[in-house]
Amino acid sequence: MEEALGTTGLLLNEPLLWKKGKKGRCGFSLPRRDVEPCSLDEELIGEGPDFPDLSEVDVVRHYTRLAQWNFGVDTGMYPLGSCTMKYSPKTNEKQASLPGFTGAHPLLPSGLSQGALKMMFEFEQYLNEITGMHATTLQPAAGAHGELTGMLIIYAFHKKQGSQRSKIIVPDTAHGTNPASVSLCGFRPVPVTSNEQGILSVEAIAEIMDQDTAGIMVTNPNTLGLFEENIQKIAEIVHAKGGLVYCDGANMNAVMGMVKMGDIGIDVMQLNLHKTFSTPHGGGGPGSGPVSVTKHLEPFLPVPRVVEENGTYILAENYPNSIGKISAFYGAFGVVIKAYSYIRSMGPENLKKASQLAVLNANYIKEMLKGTLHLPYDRPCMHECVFSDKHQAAQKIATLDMAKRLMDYGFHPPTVYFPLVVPGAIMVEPTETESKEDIDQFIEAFKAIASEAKENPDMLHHAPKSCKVKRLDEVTAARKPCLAG
Amino acid sequence: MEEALGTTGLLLNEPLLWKKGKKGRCGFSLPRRDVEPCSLDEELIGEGPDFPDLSEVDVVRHYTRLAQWNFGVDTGMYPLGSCTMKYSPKTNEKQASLPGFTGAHPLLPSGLSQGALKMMFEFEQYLNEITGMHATTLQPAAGAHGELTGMLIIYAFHKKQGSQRSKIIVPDTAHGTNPASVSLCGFRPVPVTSNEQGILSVEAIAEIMDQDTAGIMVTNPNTLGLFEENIQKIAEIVHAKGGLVYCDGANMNAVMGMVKMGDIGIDVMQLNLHKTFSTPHGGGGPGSGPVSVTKHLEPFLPVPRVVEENGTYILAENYPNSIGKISAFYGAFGVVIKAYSYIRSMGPENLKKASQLAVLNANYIKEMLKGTLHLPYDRPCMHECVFSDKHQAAQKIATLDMAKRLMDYGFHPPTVYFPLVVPGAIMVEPTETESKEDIDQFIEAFKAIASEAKENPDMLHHAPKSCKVKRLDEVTAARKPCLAG
Amino acid sequence: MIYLPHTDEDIFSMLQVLGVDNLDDLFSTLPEDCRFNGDLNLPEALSEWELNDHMSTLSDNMAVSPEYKVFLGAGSYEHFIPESVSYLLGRSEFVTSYTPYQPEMSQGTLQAIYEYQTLAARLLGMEVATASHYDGATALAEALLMAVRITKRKKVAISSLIHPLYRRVVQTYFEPTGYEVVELPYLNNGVTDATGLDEMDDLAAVAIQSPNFFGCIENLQVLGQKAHDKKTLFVASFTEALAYGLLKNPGSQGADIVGGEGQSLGIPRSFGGPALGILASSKKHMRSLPGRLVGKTKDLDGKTGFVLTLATREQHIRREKATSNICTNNSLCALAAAMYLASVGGTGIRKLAQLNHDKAEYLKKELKKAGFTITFDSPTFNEFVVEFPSGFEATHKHLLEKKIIAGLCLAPYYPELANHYLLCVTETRSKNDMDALVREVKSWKKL
Amino acid sequence: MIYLPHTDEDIFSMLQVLGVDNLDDLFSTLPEDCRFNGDLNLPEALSEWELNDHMSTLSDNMAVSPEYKVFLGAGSYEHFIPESVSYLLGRSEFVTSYTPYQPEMSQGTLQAIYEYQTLAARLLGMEVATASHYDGATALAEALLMAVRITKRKKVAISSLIHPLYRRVVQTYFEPTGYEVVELPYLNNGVTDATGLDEMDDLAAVAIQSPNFFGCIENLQVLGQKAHDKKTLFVASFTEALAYGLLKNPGSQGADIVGGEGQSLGIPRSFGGPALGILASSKKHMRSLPGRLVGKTKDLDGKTGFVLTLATREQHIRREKATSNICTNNSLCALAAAMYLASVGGTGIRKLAQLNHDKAEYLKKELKKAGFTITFDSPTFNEFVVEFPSGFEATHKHLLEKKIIAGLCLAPYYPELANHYLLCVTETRSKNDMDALVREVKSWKKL
Ligand SMILES: Cc1ncc(COP(=O)(O)O)c(C=O)c1O
Ligand SMILES: Cc1ncc(COP(=O)(O)O)c(C=O)c1O
Repeated sequence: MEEALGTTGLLLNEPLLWKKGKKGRCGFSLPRRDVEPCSLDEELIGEGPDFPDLSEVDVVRHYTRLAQWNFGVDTGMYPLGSCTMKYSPKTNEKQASLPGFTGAHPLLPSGLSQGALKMMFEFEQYLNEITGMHATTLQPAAGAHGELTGMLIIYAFHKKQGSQRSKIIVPDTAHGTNPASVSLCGFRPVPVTSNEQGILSVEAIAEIMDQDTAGIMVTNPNTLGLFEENIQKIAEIVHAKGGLVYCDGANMNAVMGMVKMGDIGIDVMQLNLHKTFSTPHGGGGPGSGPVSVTKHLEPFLPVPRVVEENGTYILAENYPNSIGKISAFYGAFGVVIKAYSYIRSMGPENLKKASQLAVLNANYIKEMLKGTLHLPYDRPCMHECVFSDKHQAAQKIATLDMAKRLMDYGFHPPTVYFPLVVPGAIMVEPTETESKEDIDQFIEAFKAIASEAKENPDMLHHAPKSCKVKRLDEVTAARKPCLAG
Repeated sequence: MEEALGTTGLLLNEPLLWKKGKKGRCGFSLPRRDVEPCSLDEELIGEGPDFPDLSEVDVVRHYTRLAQWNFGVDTGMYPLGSCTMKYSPKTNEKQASLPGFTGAHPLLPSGLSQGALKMMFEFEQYLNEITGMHATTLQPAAGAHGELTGMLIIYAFHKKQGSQRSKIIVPDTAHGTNPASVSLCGFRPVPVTSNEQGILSVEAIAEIMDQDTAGIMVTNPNTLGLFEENIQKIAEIVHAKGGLVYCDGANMNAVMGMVKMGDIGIDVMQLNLHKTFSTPHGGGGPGSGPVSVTKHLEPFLPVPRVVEENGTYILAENYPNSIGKISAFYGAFGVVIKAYSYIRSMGPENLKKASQLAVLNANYIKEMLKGTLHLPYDRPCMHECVFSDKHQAAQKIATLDMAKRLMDYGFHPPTVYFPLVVPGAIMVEPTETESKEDIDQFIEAFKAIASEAKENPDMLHHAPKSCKVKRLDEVTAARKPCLAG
Repeated sequence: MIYLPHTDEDIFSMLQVLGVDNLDDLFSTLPEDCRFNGDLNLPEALSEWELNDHMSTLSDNMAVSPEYKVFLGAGSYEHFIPESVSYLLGRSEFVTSYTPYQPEMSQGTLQAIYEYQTLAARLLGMEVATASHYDGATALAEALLMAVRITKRKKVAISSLIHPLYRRVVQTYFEPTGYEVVELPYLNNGVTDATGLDEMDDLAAVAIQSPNFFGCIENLQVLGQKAHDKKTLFVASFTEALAYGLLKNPGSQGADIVGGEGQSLGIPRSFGGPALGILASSKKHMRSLPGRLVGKTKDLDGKTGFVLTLATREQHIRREKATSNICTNNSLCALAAAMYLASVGGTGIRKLAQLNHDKAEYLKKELKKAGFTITFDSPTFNEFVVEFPSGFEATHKHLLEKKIIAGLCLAPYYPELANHYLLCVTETRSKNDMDALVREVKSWKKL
Repeated sequence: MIYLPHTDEDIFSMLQVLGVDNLDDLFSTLPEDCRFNGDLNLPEALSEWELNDHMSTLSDNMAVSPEYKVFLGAGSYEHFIPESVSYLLGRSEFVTSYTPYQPEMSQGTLQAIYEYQTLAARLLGMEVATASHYDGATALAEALLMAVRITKRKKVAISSLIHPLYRRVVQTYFEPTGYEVVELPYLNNGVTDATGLDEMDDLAAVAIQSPNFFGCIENLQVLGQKAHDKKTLFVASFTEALAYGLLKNPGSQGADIVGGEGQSLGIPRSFGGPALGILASSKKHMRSLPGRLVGKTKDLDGKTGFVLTLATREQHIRREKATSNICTNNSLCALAAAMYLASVGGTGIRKLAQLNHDKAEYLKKELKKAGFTITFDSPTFNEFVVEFPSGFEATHKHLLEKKIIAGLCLAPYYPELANHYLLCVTETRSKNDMDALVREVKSWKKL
């Protein structure tokens, strides 16, 4: 290996905002007053918020310094499993900042917002094509919000059928949002265990599917990075008992152009634009979680829907079976622009190739590291692979120690301790935008850490050593929460 | 003092560009080919440059990592004397990136470039007003280029008078560019020493000014941060002998709205927009060095000039005495936009206030640090103050050691070893955009370093310790130059 | 493709390691009948330059300031955003990072969000604010569900002057839960009629928006007292956060939970999203809050740092027992709000809010002078309802051609308010804009 | 004022430290008669929002792509610039730093400029390139002065097909020095007529631009040989750097010094500036180069790093004996070029250059077909000269109304070439644009 990737250098400390500034400064150019002052009833007036007063340079330095304490995909590899931290193309940011988009009021007359409506309409078509579904709503603001939307649609479907059902089957490999969405929608999640291959068996589903079960919620590819090979049979069983199949499509990055969910028995699914379709994660959001459905579920989609009428686009409200509104307006329009730009830039061949390369990268890492880390399911994976810390247990080195140590090597750690079915899980999702060189460097780093685990376990317990702060005390943070200054 | 400003944290190493990439990648979206290929004579075709092939993410990470190794005004205080590292407002960047400006071809018909021409015309008026001069050219690309332009004007003036003169008086406090500009223009610089107060005496000039001297080039305020109090008398002497007075106006940030150079005997001067008028320095440029002249020198200004005719603006070439062209087009138009935006945002009162606060900040630092550092000229200063390392000499601590140590404290060092008249000079120019808190922190840091100089001189010799690299070997770099990879 | 770094050679050597012949063979675990063997029917790839043209055309097809003079508020407000905020928000260390699961590498986001939580809490007069929610409507829905969880009561009352679209989202969230939502009517002066509350003993929460959808300022103090008298939680909502630069905040008037929209605070309208759901509560209820929370802590050396905390409320730990399913939130919008509030400052926000108020009052006055009726006489902030002569719909359309958007027609939301329009004036509308509006509506009135 | 952080209280306490009563008293060393006691007569301060409006109005008053189809080159070229480059170039660590005098704190700029120097040198086939110069014209002037210094000869010959504005700058620089500049005429096929060189023995340098101002590719090899035969330094210039993605570079053809313009490499036209002067030479002459140079070195721990070097050539050390007076250069433009070249890459630049060539050939062919004369038959890159029928000036004006800018009229620069126009086609002009141009000039021709 050449020079290691991680090193240290000068950063600047920066106090909390309200420890800066002086009363009377302002970092905002106050508009000229062109009307008379006009006083409001004293009774209604508050004391004014206790904010610091800063100049523009104070603000600029504050956030410039803070930014430098952070690590993003633009800094380096960020192989957080299940999060699809692919590169977010810069041109998408530019498109989303076009003045006609950023400046648009959501309640503009439709005649004055054709650009936005056309884009939304086309984008829904693209997602229909990619998922093989019939219709799509862009209103959900994130993946979990899409899940809730999907559950609400399932609820509305059964209600419309006149049969109220109380349960949803949720496999043990499900993302935490799945059971939470299920119960937020008033259903009871019924757990089901995946088999020794890490996927759902037909039998397990057949055993628990019944007439009181509204459906199943399956992540496919699942959170072990494995394709649910029995999905069609499972869908048949669920359908036979009158249930619906929900697919958590957050992992769609593995199978674009390879699998159409609509063709394999899925009734409703969400996509995470902030994963599969390259929109940046912004340190936690905003995302966008469109929901696509088959034809028989279309009547239940949220309103308004974008509809084309003789070449013009309108927002139509008149869907009596709709679940209603799930966001105040139309969801994360600004995020959708970026995903739309991505699909238009990639085109059909490159979308498929992206999935293929994402799977190639994951399998390559799995193969190269399986001698070093324990690999609980040794089979071809999809877009991510899941290891565990079992081999390191003897040295009392846990997943967390290795994760923290990776920082010193200049990598963001993978997702850790998830999925829950693998104790001490290390879930690596490189995505297709990591080059072979970068992946090789990551593999080298992990191997080096595994050696350190043997030779110098204490160093790992104290890792990271390069970051601006040492390992942080999360326990005390939770025990004595201090959530505001 | 609270938590120190400087600390360390994770940075990423990054190899040279050509050590990255793989043949066949591309980070540039190649435009669709809509014409037939058409071959060129083989004889004319080269091998193609030996550039690496990188993907967009490769490029983005490369420069993101490099950026993080750098320190700018947005990171923290950058009190480089003579460089006026004030805050560069973000809105100016936005204005300069408006598509009508960035996309404009310089040879557009004037009817199709009224926006640019109007802006240039108005900006010249503003500079005339600020300098008290009669006419301005925006063509010089930097301060030194302005100096050259000024010298060329002086040359042309004398030539037109039919008297060829060979010398220009240049004080010892002059910026290095001054004598260099003088000799680039074929004049011989005649040095003159400043007096014990750090300024030029009338007598010294009277002694050397003669009929073979084309003029004098004086930086005012000078590089000791002192106002040339005898400037009017000096100008009289020079004028009496038929000479002209050039003012290096790079330090105009001290006296906007306080002194009009045109009123005190200056015939020609340059302004550094990248200092006084807040345009960012870009790691070394681009700058812009407009030259302003009195009425009798106007005929010699470079062409074309922006002229108003009945409300429309044209580029006029017809100035037979003009020195000609000094840039291919009109100078750093994109930089001028920023300076124009700055003047419009500040307005007359704030420009004056900026100078007053710049002077306040410099005097405050001078006063607060003069117990700690040797202050060779203990008098009220203008926008900057010059210390030396004399007090630290006993501990074998030189200016350089303290400068390097300041980095660990989170500050960019001041200008060092300049001006040459002060051995071991430490030239501090805070500018008006540093707040009292930030300045106090800087003063504290310097005091702490002075203590360290006594207690732990070795640490200073090895400073900096926080930066990505340790102290660099500049001697070997110059002895065995490696200028390309 | 410039986003895909793999050369053919890379692919070949990686496939070799895997002992596989081609990319397709990587998918051996895909059952044959699950495979889609066709080509996706999507438009061919555009170059960056074609995309620029295409998107500009779409963007140019939108009616926006400064070309259009837009007097629309109703939950989405045009406010000036400093270029410094836009620049800082674009820094890729903020933009391209994930939820800060690994705090040592994410202190920038974490300190910034901790600061946001603090500023949001201070703005609202509350003790704790979450790291963000999707938008005002979902924040309100979650606030109400939270009240249900806390009180274990199954019914909530919400004012009919809460933004109509927010109420619809609340309905959607409540529909499958079996909990009941009742609406409180409004009075002639444009504020909530809370007399019905006296009859309702089993309420988990009463929710009031102030300024309400008509722009009128509600007496939260009195309404809150009414709620508390029945051990009902008082939930405050808002769509125009800037109002609290001037008005008494909900916390000082007894709000237990606040859920509203922060788009006004430096976030572009962007056709309604992404937005910023602000959710705040007293400390007492913090463990019932949905969503991420950033807390202060120390590192091994005792140095201050920040982490995501109280995760046991959340889906990734608690799964079906979580306080909510939220995972991705609207963090970058919260960051924008923090940057904006840091720029505006305590002194600035007061002035800016006052200016909004004064401008709206100017328009109100001029419209009155011109003979139109200001429907409700309660004090307002920067929005108000005006009644235009019947048939104004045509005028409204004509004004669109003149590039004036003369407010929102209320009839679709409140059928009883035919010919009533909700007008909004922020600091971005000049006196000239307002005079032009008045002139135009007057001249059309005469026709 | 948002850029001035001082509160009144700050000012007061600082003045107290200085024992001074008010800000004016700080200026006690200003002689009374040097003071300006009036108020500056400048427009009142604009708010950020007023500035936005004002500047947009100015910007809207410019004729630019995509609204206008501009076929102008002549030293300023429209090329696509990736958004990634614009974003990266905007990072404030690059933008708001000074010349990297303190290398430990400026490694970002220094490594990037070292890389720029390398890429520029490779593009030109030279051994060393400086950190940047102001523009192509000043780089050429400095190159010629450098040749004078090296050879100690006092005369240079420059081709009349060097950009006319560059030649004027050279004249300006040379005027007071007493050194002589002679111009070489051009041949019927649009390249330099070097026969005169045979007579000139005392030349410091011969300077040739290729592709030259007419777009024609010069035979640098032959011209360079001629120069070297007389121990004259061969100076190459260029305005369209992209050409070397396809053409033989100057270094491989014997250039000793190269001075030209790099605007094509990712730098917006910006009405002509800031630009990028590229100045390169052989290693032999590196100590005679003007301007900054970045070199590789090691730190105390032996780790690689970069510094400004060979400073003894420069004004701040050498003062009047410096190789030049240059101090501030165009560093950020050099950085833009490096980012651009890194994005385009070796494979990409070849394809892009070929596309430029092929498009220009297409237009050439179509114009020929339409009956116009291509004046010079030497091969060209992306510019060429066409002769239009007399009276075309009016057509040119009419086309402006159709938003087509049909090239540059050569008559002001070459009076003998009345009705000749220099047309440029880069990758930004589509076949449609070209067809429209041909259609329009044809239809006007007929009138
Ligand atoms: C598999 C899976 N499902 C659902 C989600 C939830 O999506 P979001 O965070 O957008 O709400 C995630 C996100 O981490 C996920 O990885
Ligand atoms: C006093 C003075 N004069 C002249 C200059 C030269 O200006 P520029 O660097 O723009 O060429 C400088 C810049 O450092 C300076 O400080």
